[in-house]
Amino acid sequence: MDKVLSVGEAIERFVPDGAGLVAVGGMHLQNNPMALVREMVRQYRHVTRLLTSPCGALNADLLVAAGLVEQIATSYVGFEHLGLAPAFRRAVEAGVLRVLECDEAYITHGLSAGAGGLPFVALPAGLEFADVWKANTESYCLVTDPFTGRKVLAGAPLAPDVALLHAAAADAAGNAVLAGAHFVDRSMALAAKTVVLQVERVVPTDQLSRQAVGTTIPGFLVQAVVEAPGGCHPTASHGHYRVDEAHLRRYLSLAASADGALSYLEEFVRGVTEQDYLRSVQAGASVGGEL
Amino acid sequence: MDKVLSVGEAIERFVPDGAGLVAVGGMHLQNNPMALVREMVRQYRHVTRLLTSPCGALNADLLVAAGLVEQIATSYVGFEHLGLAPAFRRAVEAGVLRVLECDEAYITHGLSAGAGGLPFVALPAGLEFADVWKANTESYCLVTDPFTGRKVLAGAPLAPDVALLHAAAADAAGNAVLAGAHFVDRSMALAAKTVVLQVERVVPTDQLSRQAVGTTIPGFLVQAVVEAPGGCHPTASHGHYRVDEAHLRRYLSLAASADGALSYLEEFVRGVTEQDYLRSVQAGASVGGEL
Amino acid sequence: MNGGAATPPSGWATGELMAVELARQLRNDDVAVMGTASAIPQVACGLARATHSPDLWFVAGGACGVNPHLAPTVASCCDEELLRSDTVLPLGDVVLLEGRGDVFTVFFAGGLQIDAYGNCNLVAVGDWARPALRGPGTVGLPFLSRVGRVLIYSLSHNPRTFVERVDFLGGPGFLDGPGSWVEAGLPGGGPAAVVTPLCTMDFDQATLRMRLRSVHPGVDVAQVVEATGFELVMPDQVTQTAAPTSEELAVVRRLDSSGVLKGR
Amino acid sequence: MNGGAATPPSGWATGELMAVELARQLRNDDVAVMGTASAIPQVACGLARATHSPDLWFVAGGACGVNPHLAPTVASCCDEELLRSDTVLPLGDVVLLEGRGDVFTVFFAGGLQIDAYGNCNLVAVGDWARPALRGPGTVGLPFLSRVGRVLIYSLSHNPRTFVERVDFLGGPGFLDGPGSWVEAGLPGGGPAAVVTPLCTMDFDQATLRMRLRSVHPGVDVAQVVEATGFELVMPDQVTQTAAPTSEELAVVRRLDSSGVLKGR
Repeated sequence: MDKVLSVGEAIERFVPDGAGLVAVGGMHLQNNPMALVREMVRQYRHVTRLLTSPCGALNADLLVAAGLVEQIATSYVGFEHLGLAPAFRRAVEAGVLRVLECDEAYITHGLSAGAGGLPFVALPAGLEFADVWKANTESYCLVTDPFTGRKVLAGAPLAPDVALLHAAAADAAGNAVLAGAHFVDRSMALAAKTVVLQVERVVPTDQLSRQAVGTTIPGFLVQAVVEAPGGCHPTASHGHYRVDEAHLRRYLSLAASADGALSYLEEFVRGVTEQDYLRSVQAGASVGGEL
Repeated sequence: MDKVLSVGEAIERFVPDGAGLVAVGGMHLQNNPMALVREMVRQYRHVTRLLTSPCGALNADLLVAAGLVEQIATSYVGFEHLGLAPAFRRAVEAGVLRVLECDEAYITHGLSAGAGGLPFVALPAGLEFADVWKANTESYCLVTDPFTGRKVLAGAPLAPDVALLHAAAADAAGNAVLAGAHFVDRSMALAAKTVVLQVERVVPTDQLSRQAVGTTIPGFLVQAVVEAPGGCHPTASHGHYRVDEAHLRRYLSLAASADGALSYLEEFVRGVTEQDYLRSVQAGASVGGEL
Repeated sequence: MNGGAATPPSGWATGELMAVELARQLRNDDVAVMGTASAIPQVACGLARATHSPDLWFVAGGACGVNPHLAPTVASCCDEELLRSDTVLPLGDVVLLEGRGDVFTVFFAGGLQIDAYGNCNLVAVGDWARPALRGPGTVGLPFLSRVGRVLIYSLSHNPRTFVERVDFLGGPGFLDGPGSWVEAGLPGGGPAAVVTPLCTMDFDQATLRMRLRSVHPGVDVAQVVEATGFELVMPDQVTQTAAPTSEELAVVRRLDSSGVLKGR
Repeated sequence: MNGGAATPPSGWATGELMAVELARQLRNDDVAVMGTASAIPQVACGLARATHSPDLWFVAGGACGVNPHLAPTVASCCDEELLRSDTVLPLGDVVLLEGRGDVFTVFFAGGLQIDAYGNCNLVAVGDWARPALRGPGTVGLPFLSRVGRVLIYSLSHNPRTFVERVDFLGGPGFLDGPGSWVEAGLPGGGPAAVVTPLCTMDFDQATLRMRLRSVHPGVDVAQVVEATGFELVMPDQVTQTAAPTSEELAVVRRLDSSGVLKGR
């Protein structure tokens, strides 16, 4: 049961153009599955609805910059201390990207609901005082707590059709181990119908950390494994390399205009293979690290 | 902020007689916090409502045998391949122990709801075809899924007043690390108002495993730490020692009658200190192991 | 518990035969899950992986090792040995996935009572409020409504275990039969097979009642009928369960080197 | 973003002063949580632990290190460095505990807009559906309704940030003031203090509107009034924020050895 594919094959076989709900893993400037995201751009894979972790970054902005995202379900897209997300901001302000406004609690618990077949998730009292649910009546509504009679907020389950995720390592059967922080990546894997993993390296099964409960993704949830050392660049890969802030600043500066964004895409994504990209940015030079 | 107490002090200070909802950690024959449970028996601490993990064993049966439990919320009390739980069985058949019949999904997700301040948890469609909820209308009821209009099962949050838990090690501030399988012990810690931990050893903070996301309990959730090497005996302590089946069989044989149960309690619990107990059963002889 | 068991006519224990017979119900694309005291289904899955279904996945619920190495097989489903496995999940995640419904294709089940429609009861015999026999509880059996195929196994085969109707429905089988089953629209596929010390059964497509499929070596049909507290559907031809092959037994004994299935 | 910031009149950076001033709002029994780009509150908590509140706990949300060692402080709240800490929680557990409401006693917040009642907005300026400025999103700010004390900090202090009413209510403060606040019966205690490059503010008990408490060294009241887009409640006496002591600055610089708070 060898699930190891090239990045091109993995996207071609497992992410249809116009896929329904596509989740991208990683959070803020860490563990973004950029090799998979770049390949989505190369293959012009449109996404009907993109779901980020509580905090999306380049994983979302690059797909938006490429014009591939129709709707986005998120509670944050930005670059933290480096600034706002240029393509996301431009697309929303221009009215060409529909936002399904979410908050962190809903994304986190909604993914659990998706993983668990829970029909919906009832959210803590008080969250309804934020305007979020009023802006997103598709994902949220009010429900009466049957135990107290109080009106509380309910969220619909989040069950991605596809999750694009990064892990430190996996075996050929798709058993994967996460390094560092996990964010909601494991939840996305549990909730998604199809999981495409990029990893720093493919390893034999017996090298996976077995007893660390909760640090792994079992292979029966995974459809494809892509060996992509350096593949989170320019974001960080926990256990392997830090964020490349200089490259991110270059992206932010270019993507500040629509034309600039296109030239970034041409220079760093569409015009180059993943191997060439990594060589050009010298990513993965320090790849190694322990699981 | 030194939270290390003797087992006697910990129960005396943090578990009032007649406590509302008391959760006992561990599952089946593993990681039962028996040092704490035995001390509950020694101090005649009555429990209004005892909550087990999805599968309780000696942790519940001993408290029932001692006549300390008024109600029990559980989805299983038994000794697996060794047989039924004698005291639990006798008390329920005699009508002196009220059972809040639960299933594994409700205990697991209900604890998450307790930890998360979720007003209730909506359970997967289909679970309502089991009779469980009809036997426990206090914990379960039907609710209309606001997104589909379908009737589904809802469970009330499980937020223990006290959780009695075992961990492999903790520092004096209550930061704890779990070894082996975690069952729902971390969920109990997250959901409980007061957490009393027994550990194989108290260690300096810098010996705790820091980067293993999800294997720890942070000290701000913990009120008391009891160093109790061998304290899971006769159940197993993952990472430290195996189950003592001979002793469990002896318990099962004695506790098959009410009188026998009392003589077990006298010989192994009330009549002896924890130190004497461990010496008499030679538990903890092999205690050591790595975190 | 083994009151109704056949004396093994040759060199295998009842538990070993049952593991072999359960393994034959498994497929290469299965993802199986099991719970309490599940040494038999664990060995069944290990055997399937070692023979006809190398890509089968199984999760030993409790400890939640994924494809535990069973070196050796252990009696408690929460034993630390089960963490010697390809990966390990937290219990909470396994419970989530049981609810998701489209992940696990096989769920091993059992009970103090098992009825003609494959409903299981591990809670109480008699009136729930004041039971004649209080069982341990239902654990994850309500999830039977959501999985692909339910494989039921029981070390007891007698009229107290195999009853017309469970006193407490803890694990949904085909409920009250065809009408109720269709109306319920459960996401799962329902019970697929039942393996006991005497025989292997499945379910009649029309009535959804339990049907005898094969009697184990050394057992005759009359014994099964007598040991069953309801009227079994009888096929035109009752076959004999194939004895474990020497290859099957060799694998079983490699996995169960300490003899848990032999009751050691 | 620093448009309204005072030029530091002596040897400390604005971010350093803000961390020091936030630390002064913390207590020994606090359990604090913070999110995106939270180097300033992280250093504030580290400083509090190193000085007056050794038993304070803090969780650097994102990576979710508990009492991260800040050696050194990092800019991204998800940076792996934050796992160098006493313990680490999974993000999902921190999100659960934020909802539990009685665990975290301090929540650090901010926004593109902060209004007179301490409501925060990180989502959109203008009409949500077609915003003049689309912000990143609200992340965990809706939880502000459930924690003990909300400590707001902002690197911008100008009339675009400090507005009479947020365009989008992402993080509930005192809502529309006393009536609405009481009626809502929120479990949290509401906003407690606001620290900016110019001043420290709190909230008037009667009106629940933001009130000037102290101006930072080198800043005068008129500057604050001009930089604020709503009418600030003025106390009888506006004090001057105490300058960071040399001990405070030494700790800050030990924790932030790479100078993140200096904008390096």
